[in-house]
Formats: sequence, C-alpha cells, structure tokens
Amino acid sequence: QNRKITVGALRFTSHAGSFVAYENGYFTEAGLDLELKFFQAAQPMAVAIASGDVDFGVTAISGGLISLAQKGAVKVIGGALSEEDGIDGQKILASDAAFQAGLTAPSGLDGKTFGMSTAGSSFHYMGSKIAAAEGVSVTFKPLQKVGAIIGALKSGQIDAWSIVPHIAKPLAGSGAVHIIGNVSDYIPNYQVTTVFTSEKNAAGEADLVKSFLGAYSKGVTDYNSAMIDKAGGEDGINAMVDLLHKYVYADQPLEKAAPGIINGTMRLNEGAALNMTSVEDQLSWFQAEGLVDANITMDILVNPSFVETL
Amino acid sequence: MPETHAQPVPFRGGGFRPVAIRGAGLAVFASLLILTEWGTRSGWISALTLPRPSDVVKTFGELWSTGMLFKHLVPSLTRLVVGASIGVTLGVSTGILIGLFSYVRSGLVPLVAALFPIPKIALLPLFVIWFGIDEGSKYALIAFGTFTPTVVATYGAVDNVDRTLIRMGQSFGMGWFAIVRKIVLPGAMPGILSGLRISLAIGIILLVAAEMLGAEYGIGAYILEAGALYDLERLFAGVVILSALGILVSTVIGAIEKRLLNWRT
Amino acid sequence: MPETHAQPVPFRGGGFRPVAIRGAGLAVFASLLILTEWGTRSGWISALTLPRPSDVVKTFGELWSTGMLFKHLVPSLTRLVVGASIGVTLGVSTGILIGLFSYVRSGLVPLVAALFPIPKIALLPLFVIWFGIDEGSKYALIAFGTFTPTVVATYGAVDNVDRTLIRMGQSFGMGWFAIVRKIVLPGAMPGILSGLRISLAIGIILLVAAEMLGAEYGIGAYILEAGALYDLERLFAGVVILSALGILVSTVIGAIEKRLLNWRT
Amino acid sequence: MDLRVEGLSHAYDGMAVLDGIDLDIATGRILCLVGPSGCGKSTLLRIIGGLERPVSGQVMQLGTPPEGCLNPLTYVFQDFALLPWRSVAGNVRLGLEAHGLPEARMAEIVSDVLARTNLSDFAEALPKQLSGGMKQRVAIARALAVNPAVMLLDEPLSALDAQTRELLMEDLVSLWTRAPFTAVYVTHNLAEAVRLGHSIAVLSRRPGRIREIVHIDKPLADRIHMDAELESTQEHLWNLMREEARAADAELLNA
Amino acid sequence: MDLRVEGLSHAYDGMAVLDGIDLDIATGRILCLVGPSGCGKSTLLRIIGGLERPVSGQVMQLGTPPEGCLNPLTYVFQDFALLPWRSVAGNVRLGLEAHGLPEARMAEIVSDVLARTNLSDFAEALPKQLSGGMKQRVAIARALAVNPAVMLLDEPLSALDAQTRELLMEDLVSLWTRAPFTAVYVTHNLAEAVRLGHSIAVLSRRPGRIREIVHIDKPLADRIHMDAELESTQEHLWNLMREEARAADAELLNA
Ligand SMILES: Nc1ncnc2c1ncn2[C@@H]1O[C@H](COP(=O)(O)OP(=O)(O)OP(=O)(O)O)[C@@H](O)[C@H]1O
Ligand SMILES: Nc1ncnc2c1ncn2[C@@H]1O[C@H](COP(=O)(O)OP(=O)(O)OP(=O)(O)O)[C@@H](O)[C@H]1O
Ligand SMILES: [Mg+2]
Ligand SMILES: [Mg+2]
Repeated sequence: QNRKITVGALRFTSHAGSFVAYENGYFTEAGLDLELKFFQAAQPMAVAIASGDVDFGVTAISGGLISLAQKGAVKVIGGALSEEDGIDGQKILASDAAFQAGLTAPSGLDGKTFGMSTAGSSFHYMGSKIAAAEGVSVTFKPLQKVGAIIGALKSGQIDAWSIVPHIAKPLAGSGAVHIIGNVSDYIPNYQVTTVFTSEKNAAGEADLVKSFLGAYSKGVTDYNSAMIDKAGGEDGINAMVDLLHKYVYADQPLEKAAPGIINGTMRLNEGAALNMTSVEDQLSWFQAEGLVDANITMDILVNPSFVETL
Repeated sequence: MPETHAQPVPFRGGGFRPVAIRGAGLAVFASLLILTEWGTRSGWISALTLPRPSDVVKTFGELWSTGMLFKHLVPSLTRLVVGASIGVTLGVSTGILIGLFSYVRSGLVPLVAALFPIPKIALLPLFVIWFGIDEGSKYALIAFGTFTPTVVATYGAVDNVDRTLIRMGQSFGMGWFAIVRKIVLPGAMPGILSGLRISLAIGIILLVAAEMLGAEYGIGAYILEAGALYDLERLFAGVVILSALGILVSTVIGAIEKRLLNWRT
Repeated sequence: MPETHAQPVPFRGGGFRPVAIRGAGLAVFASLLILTEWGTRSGWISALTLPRPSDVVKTFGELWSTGMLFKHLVPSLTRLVVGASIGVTLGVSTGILIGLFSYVRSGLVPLVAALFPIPKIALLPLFVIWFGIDEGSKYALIAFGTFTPTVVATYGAVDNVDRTLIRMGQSFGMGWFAIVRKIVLPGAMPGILSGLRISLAIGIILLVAAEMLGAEYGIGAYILEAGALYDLERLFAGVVILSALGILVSTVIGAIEKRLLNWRT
Repeated sequence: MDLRVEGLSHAYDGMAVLDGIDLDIATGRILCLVGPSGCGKSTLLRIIGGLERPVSGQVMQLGTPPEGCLNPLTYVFQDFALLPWRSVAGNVRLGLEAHGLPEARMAEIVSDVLARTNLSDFAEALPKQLSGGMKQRVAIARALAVNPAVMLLDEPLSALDAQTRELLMEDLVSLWTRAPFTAVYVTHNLAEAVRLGHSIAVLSRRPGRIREIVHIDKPLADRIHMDAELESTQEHLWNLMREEARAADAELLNA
Repeated sequence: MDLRVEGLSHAYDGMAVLDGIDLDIATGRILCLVGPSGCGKSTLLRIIGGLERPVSGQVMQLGTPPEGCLNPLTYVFQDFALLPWRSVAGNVRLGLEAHGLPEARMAEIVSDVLARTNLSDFAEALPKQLSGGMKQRVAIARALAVNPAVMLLDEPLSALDAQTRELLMEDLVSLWTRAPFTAVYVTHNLAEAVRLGHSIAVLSRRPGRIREIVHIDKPLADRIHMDAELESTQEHLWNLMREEARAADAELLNA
C-alpha cells in the first residue's frame, strides 16, 4: 500500500514539477499516494503545513514562512524556481501613467509607489532590493491580493510592481502597463520559490522526504527539458502545455490558456537544488527590516541535508 | 341662516403609511441594468469600472451550461448549511441559557460582546491551525460568524417573552422544563427567527472569507479567483449568485415565519 | 378542627428573571486568560495555536511605549468615523424616505435586500478602481458596509412609530415637515440608535477589509501584517484593540441612549 | 359652530363600516356615541375630524369657529397619544406650535390650561412618570389649549382603571360646568354616556347605523349616583345593545 | 378548603407594599379586594397564590383541597395570559398537561369546560382571532378546567370594554350560581365589587392595610341594576376611597 501524502500547490507554472511528476506517475513509482491540494495564495499553504494538513508545499520565502519555521513548524528542504540569466524571469512593471511621466527604467523609481501583497511578501523583498540597488527610495503599498495590485497598477494608483512573466506579459500587451526591467538584473540567482515541509517530516521522516523529492525532481527534469531545452521540439512543448492545462488556466479553453502557460516558463531547480546564498540573503533582509526575529538562523529555516546546495 | 356659512370639514389625515407598489422594485433593477448596459456600450462607463450586464448574463449562462454552477454552489451551500447549523444551534442554546440563568448571563454577555467586533478574516491563519484547511475550518468560520449574532438575538428574544405567561405557567404548577419548552421557546421564536435572518446573511457573507482557505470550488472561491484575475464579469456573476442566495434565504425564513408564527397578530 | 390540616401555601413562583452578578464577566475573562497562560507555559497549548497572553500584553506595551499604538489607531479611527458618518447619514436619510414614501419603499427595499448579502471583501478590486487605493476606498467600503444595516434599522424604526401619534399631530394641524421632525424622527430614534450599534460593529469589522487596500498604518493593516508574518502576539494584540473599540463604541451608544432616550420607560 | 353629518357611509376594502349616518352636533352640548365593538364609532369620529375621507356623504361645518379658536376640531385619544419625549408642558405646547403664536403667548396659554386641569405641579414631568389618569388629563389640557370649537373624544377613559375613570368624569363635568364646550364623546360605557351626554346616539352593529338618539335633559352637575332616571336610561340603552354586544364579542377576527 | 392570610407584610427593595394583612377566604364565597392603584392588591394575590414569598406573615391552607382538584390555587390574569400560539382548546389543556392525565380524560375535561363557557364553537380558534371578552372567557375556562379550590382573579375584566365587562359579569354570576366556586377577586371597579362580592375588603393606599371589610348578603343572582342597597354600598366604598384614589393617581412614578 502506498503512503498517502498531501501536496499543496497554486495553479501556477512554477508548481509544474508536482503536476508533471503526478501526471507521469513518478510519485506512485516512489510509493507515494499523492493528493494535490490547491490554494489561492502561498501564505495559507505555509500555515497548512504547520497545521499538518499538507505535507509538502512550494512557495516563495516570506516573513510568514520564516515565522512558522521559528515556531518549529516548517522547514525549507529544497529549491523550486530560480531566476537564471538568459531565461525570461520576473518583470518590473510600471503603470502607463508613470511610464508616460518618465518612469521608463527602474532608476526612475525614486519617490514612486511600489505594489506588494503584504509586508514581508516576496514583492516586498524584490522591490526593496531593486530600490537599494538603484539607490532610490520607494513607498510600498500593501494591497493583499494580486487582483487588487493589478487593478491599482492599471488605473495608475501605484507606479510599479514586479511579477512573474506570464502575468506581466499579457498586462504589458494590453498597453495599460509597461515592462521596465528584469528582476534578475537586481537579484542575481534569486531563489524565487522553495520546497518545504513540516519540521516533523524533515526531522523524523527522512525517507519520505527523500522519496518525495526524488519523484518531484523527475517531474522538474521533464518540464525543463520540454519547455526550456525544447528537447521534444514543438510537439514536446504542446504535450507539456496539454498536461499543465489540467492545472493551470483549467477553466479557459486550451487555445486561450496555452500562451499563458508558455509565457510562464521559467527554469525549475534540477534536483530541487537550493541556492543557499540567495536564501540567506532573503533571511537577512527580512531580519534587517524587522519583519522577523533577528535570532533566526539558517539552521532554523533550512534543512539542507536532502538536496544539493548552491 | 347658519346654512350660509356651511362648508365641509377640511381633510387633513392620510399619508405616512407607505403601501407596496407592484413592480417598482423590478423597475428599479431593470433601469439600473439598462443604464449600465447602455453606459458600458456607449463607453462612458469604462470597462474597468463595471462589467456589461449582458456579459455577466453570458458568463452566468456559461456557468450554467458547463455545469460549473452546481460544482460551485453545492460545496458553498454545504458549508453554509453545516456551518450555520452549528453556529445557530450553539447560539440558540447559549442564548437561552443566558436568558434564563443569572450566572451564565453575567459571565457570558461581556464575552459575547467582546467577540462580536472581531473580524473573522483576521483570524483566518489561526483557523487553519485550529481546524485544518479542509471543510473543518470553513465550517468553523461560518459557525463562529453566525454564533454571536444568534446569541444576541436569542437572549433578547427570551428577555422579551412576556413574564406574565411564565407566571401563568407556574401558577398552573408547570415544571421548569415544561415552561421552557411550552412557553419560553415558542415565545422567543419570533425573535430567534428574525435573528436568523441576520445570522444567515452574515453566514453568506463569510462564505467568501471561508473559501479563502484552500477551497477549489465554491462561490466564494470563484469570486476570489475572479477578483484575483480582475475578471469583472465573473466577479459580478458570483456576487449576483450570493445576492440571490441571500434573498432566497430571507424568503425561506419568511415562509417559515408565516408557517410557524401564524399565531402572531 | 380544620386547624389540624393547616399548612402554608406552597411557593411555586420566582426564577426566569436573571439578575446581573457583579464581577462574573470579569471572572470569566480572567480565568480564560489564566488558562491560556498556563496552557501555553506548560506546553499543552502549542505556540502555533495560541499566543501567550503575557506576550500579547508585552506586545501591547511595546505598541504603547513606541507610540505606534496611536500611529495605528488614529488612521483607523479616522476611517471609521468618516466612513461610518457617510454610511449612517445616507442610511438614515434613505431609511426615513423608505419609511414614509410608497414609491421609495417599493423601489429601494428590494435593492437594499439584494445589496445586504454582498460580501464587501469580494468587491475590493472594484473599490480600488472606483475610489482609488487611498483613503477614498476605505471610506467608501466602511460607508457601504454601514449603509445597508442602517437603512434596514431606520425604516423598521419609522414603521414602528406609533401611528396614533402621527394622527394626533395631523389632528392638531401640524404640517408634514413638523410631523416628521417632531414625531417621526424622535419616535424612530430608539430603533435608529440600536441599529447604529450593529452598523458600527460592522464598521469596525470592515476596518480590516478596508485596510487590505494599501494602508500602511491602521489597526486592520497591523492585524493583516501580523497574520501574514504569522505573528500571533501582534495578531491578538490587534484583535484585542478592535474588540475594545467595539465595546467602547457600544458603551458610547449606550450613554447616548441614556441621555437622548431618557423618556423611555 | 355646529357640525352636521349628512348621509355618511364608509367602507374599508368593500366592507361596509358606516351606513347612512345623519347627526347634528350642537354648540355647547356633549353628544355621546355608543355602540358595540367594531361598529364604526372611531371611524365616524375620524371622519368628523377630517382625518379620514368618507366613501359617501359629508360632514358640514355650520358657521365659523369662534374667535381665538386655533384648531376647530380637536381630538382626545383613548391611548392619550402623548409624545413620550416631551414634558407635560411640551406636550401641551405641541398643538400651539403650528399656529405661529409668540413665545410669551404660548407660555401663557400653557400655564393657564395646566392650572385649569390642576396639572401645574407636573409641568416638567415626563409622560413615563405619570399614571394613566394624569396622562389623560394632559391630553385634555392639550386639547383645551387650542381652544377647540368641538372636542372629539374617542373613549378617553377606557384605558383607565375604574376609580381613575370616576375621578376624570368628575373633572370633565366640572370643566364643562365652568366653561361649556362642544364635544362628541365615543364610549362603550353606558354609565359614562348617561353621566356626560346631553344626547346619546346608539349605533347598531357593523355596518353602523343610528338606532336611536336618547336625550337627557338633567344638567350634568346634577347627575349623581342612585339617580333613578339615569339608571333607567342606562338600563334602556343596555337592553337596546346587549344582544348586539354579545354577537359582536363572539365574532372571529381576521377569520 | 379555606385560606387564611395571617399578619402578612411585604416590601420591595425596602418599600413597604403590604402591611399586616389578615383575611379569611371562605369556601364557596367570593371575596373582592378593592383599593387605589399601587396599593398592593396584585402583590397580595400573588402571595396568596404562592407566586411570591411575603417578607413576613403567611398564607395558610385550612383543610385539604376537594377530590379531583388538580391545581388548588388557580389564577385568572388581567391580560388573559393566553399562549398566542395555542388554540383555545390547547390553552385550556395547558393546565391539565402537568398532571399526567390520560389523553381521553383531558379531551373530556376540555370539551366539558368549553361547553360550560359557551366556547365549543371556538375550540380551534387562535387567540388572535378572538375579541378581548372571548379571550378572558378562555382564560376562565382554563382555570375551571383544573377544578380549582380557590380562583384568584386579578382585575379579570379591566382590560375589556364596558359592554363586554357587563356581559362577562353576567357570565361569572351564572357560572357561580350553577356551581359555586371560591374566589378572591381583585378590582378597581366598585360596581363589579358590589355585583360579585360576598364580602369586599377595602385596602388603603400603599402600604396596603385593610381599612374595612363590607359584607353583602344579597344573593348574587338577585343583584340587579337600580338596587338601592348596592348603590349605597358602592357610594360608601367610593367615599372611603375617593381621596386616596386621587392621591394615588397624582403620584409621580419612577421619580
Ligand atoms: N384603517 C382600517 N382599514 C381597514 N379596516 C378598518 C380600519 N379601521 C377600522 N377598520 C375596521 O372597521 C370596523 C370599524 O372600526 P372602528 O375602529 O371604527 O370601530 P369601533 O366602533 O371604534 O370599535 P371599538 O369599539 O372596538 O373601538 C372594524 O371592523 C375595523 O376592523
Ligand atoms: N416585582 C416588583 N418589584 C418592585 N416593585 C414592585 C414589584 N411589583 C410591584 N411593585 C410595586 O409595589 C407596589 C404595589 O404593586 P401592585 O402591583 O401589587 O399594586 P396594585 O394594587 O395591584 O396596583 P394596580 O391597581 O395598579 O394594579 C407598586 O408601587 C409597584 O410599583
Ligand atoms: Mg374605537
Ligand atoms: Mg394590580
């Protein structure tokens, strides 16, 4: 009998590793009876791991995740998505109004407003790093929901934002916003999302974690090779889009969904390798901002024993 | 001779008693819809501001024809029914105890007053820890949201039960339980039912908050997703469903009142 | 001879009239706090489930000593006051019109009934477009949330004004406006004030929703940030503030009622 | 100023309530209306006072109201209809406020009328502090304040207990004796009717028709207990009405 | 079964309401209690019925209740106290349900008692469909159903209009004539008291003391209008009470 586990996911291509591994039966092969649980946002997913409702999840490192790690509830065990030169990554957007007024490059961000969901979110981190790198100061507007941020950006009520390409590109296409830069120019090798699990699993169920990561990594490999290395050519991409369409933009017809899925392509970490430098940078940024306790160390946040670290 | 000055007594009564005018409500809805439709078509209402009503109807039609409507409605209704049942049952029981016992009253009324203004969405992260991300936390959130108003309505209703009726029961030698069952409960029923109107409206409102927590299907989840994608047609379609649900619930309670409380003058 | 059978009449009255017991409410709060403190210290309440009350107090103390308390309170109170003033003013006016005119009543009552069950958070994305992400949308959200319950309470209160009093006014030749000002309004005041209790509680609850939209400071924003960081101490400190705010508002309304409605029996 | 009711009929939603009423209300006299429950007494009084429009027939005002009469047709209601948020004096002022009198004149009228009704000590009391009898005295004071040509009293004493009723009847008699007023006085109580009425109109069951008008010539001040003439009038009235009252009582409402 | 009230005093929050009341309530007779508003009549009745505990003194039950008496001391309230959600028959059953009677016996009692009070046609009607007089008839039927040793009536007619009051007095007299019951009958209405009471206890203003007990020997059935003896008793009672009633009426409440 296979071991039952629950994996939390958002309906984003960044979670493709789980989807592909599941569809291709890698989890079953690894002796895992996997159930996918979908979330509207990353934050509840972290809490769900803490509550024991979900065994594994993939999400950005946020203040909430670090807090939960500090409370001994969750542990980062691998990398999922990272920025890589040469591959389309997260975009910096400017509203049309701000763009017309001269915000055509991140260097013009001084005194502008920058959208984020909440304080301590990855948007906060990115905006802050960009501003620091350009030596400008921006005001952050917490708007909770991605929808609200988009609305505010479109109507020119905030000036800038950064977001994954599959959301950024259609927005820019409509002319209401403009892409003014790439996040990867400011945060090299940014470990955008990570794989994490509960402290209990990480400490006491090493075998389980290993078999999960093993199966997950196979999915990642398939995805990368089809979408980024284009090993299967056009057909390989189409087959992969077909597969992912079950999970991403499932409520739209395939023709409409496909560009979104393709636009969202980013490289997932092979073997769930984790960029420790980036994680450490993020942790110290959160601490410097006073969003999380200054006593938290990398040991508390990360268990690096399962994957290759960079 | 006085006949020369005869004049009818002037009329000075009437008014202050609004009567129902058939179709006025419908007319208001219709004209609002037509106005928006025309405004969005002619362009002076931008597509960002309001969706075109006909597009909302179309979206609704798609929801219906793809069967997604029920896929979303059924879990939401289940959550509403289960959560509200728990909240209302506990609320009515607590309210009756508060209405009857000095210690319960003095101990719990301030607690309920303190719980009332707590926004349920603020507690979402805790609910996940307490009740999990599955149906449990959704039931709990709706139960919690319906509990406090039900308690307040119920003990108010028990307070309003005519004390002469209770003294009458005692004067006929009725026992404590018989008095509660035959006098207090039926006497409090009108107040409890009208409290239920409010509680259930709050329950419907909380569906959206509840379905923020890992719900795939459900009207609330549908609305949240539409909001996240800034898809106004779907957002409004969802809101219309909730609104219709609210009117439905209120109609059902009205019907129950008519049946159960036909003794009211 | 009958004296041999003399016996006092048995007592069978009393009860069913709860009295206030001083300190019971406080005792309940205190024991809940002590229980949680002890539970969290001894470990059978995990740190994930509930914060330690003493830590919440400490957080509160920090809020106070750093002056952040007022930095958060002042914008929230401003939003509450401005938003609720708009909502309540519009609500009372609309409610009175509904209570007095057949056409307004028939046209607007169904509309209000349809607006009531709409969850305000579902409309957040729209409010951003309609009213911006600055104070405008926060005022609007709170105004909208307090509007509907005020309307319902007000027209109910106007309906409940004793019609004999109005006829009396007419029989003394009072004009329409005089009747509304001297009879309808004061007569509806008790109902309007008790509706205000509910509206303002809803207003406080909506602070959190309102401050989802680009608020840097505010109790709601503070709570949301604490929730996002899973910082239970701050989350609870914020919730306690809202709860205290709710009790404060209700006390103030109670005091106003005592002053303004001292004519009630 | 006399009033004349001419061929008055009224119906609510097709249900006939009053049928062909003719009545003369003479200046300076009290006309009592008695009749079983629901026969339309209150409706008739509302129509006389211009608060309701009859389906057919009319109420005519003969002559002009006397000088200084602010509100020719003034009501006293069964349930007092005092504004609970106004003091006794404030309630009495209410009827005056609509007439643009100067402040001093109003204060003068109020204090005068409170004195006449022995209410001066209670000017600042709120209605909730008053017994039923006092409340109705305030309502009477309020009516007197506007110096009405005709007072319309709808069971003014029936919400009071028997002893208070007795006291107020004495008050009304002494008020009328000092300064006779015109009144239409609706009541169920035959003892009241024979005590206060110069004439008594007996209505039939719904739809109300006038069955008989009884005149009592004895001056109000002389009508005391154990008066054989009044007793026999009362007995006569009761015999006229007993069966109708029983039938009216046993009728199912909203059936 | 007789009742004896012995040295009874009562106070609410230190305010004396009853002071040293001694009374004998004899089987088969009606004792009327009259007195000004607020003098403690209702309080006294509640204490007699065991619904309130006196501060001092006691109410003794002398002898045992007769066979078949389900509820020795049974009330009839001023405002009827009918359960609005129960039909007439259901309300009458209410008093029986506490006594574990078999269903058939209950139905029998209910239909018997409804017949005695001429309510058989209304068995299924709801209170809201009834006039005040009918409601009070139902309350009386409910009291009769439990076959009380003593009926305690607290102003049973004062919420009714004068004509209905007249009708119900006739009903009570005929009920008593057919099967005499024991009753304590509280009223403000001296006409009721002299019509229904075998003896009449007059209470003083608050704190209520017994001022006088008047006995009327004339049989109930023979008491008719224009009876000089009754009139003079009533006059006597009214003279006893007038000033007190006036003072009680002019008292400020909650002042
Ligand atoms: N506004 C109304 N609409 C419909 N029916 C009414 C209205 N007012 C009174 N009625 C009905 O008209 C009839 C006469 O009512 P009215 O109040 O005039 O009787 P009444 O003689 O004053 O009765 P009572 O002695 O009980 O005061 C009753 O059957 C009553 O139900
Ligand atoms: N439960 C109570 N608590 C405090 N005071 C009370 C209570 N019941 C009655 N009283 C007061 O006791 C006094 C006597 O009341 P009670 O009702 O017995 O008088 P009553 O003679 O029946 O008056 P009425 O003729 O108005 O019915 C009144 O002053 C009343 O306000
Ligand atoms: Mg009437
Ligand atoms: Mg009493």
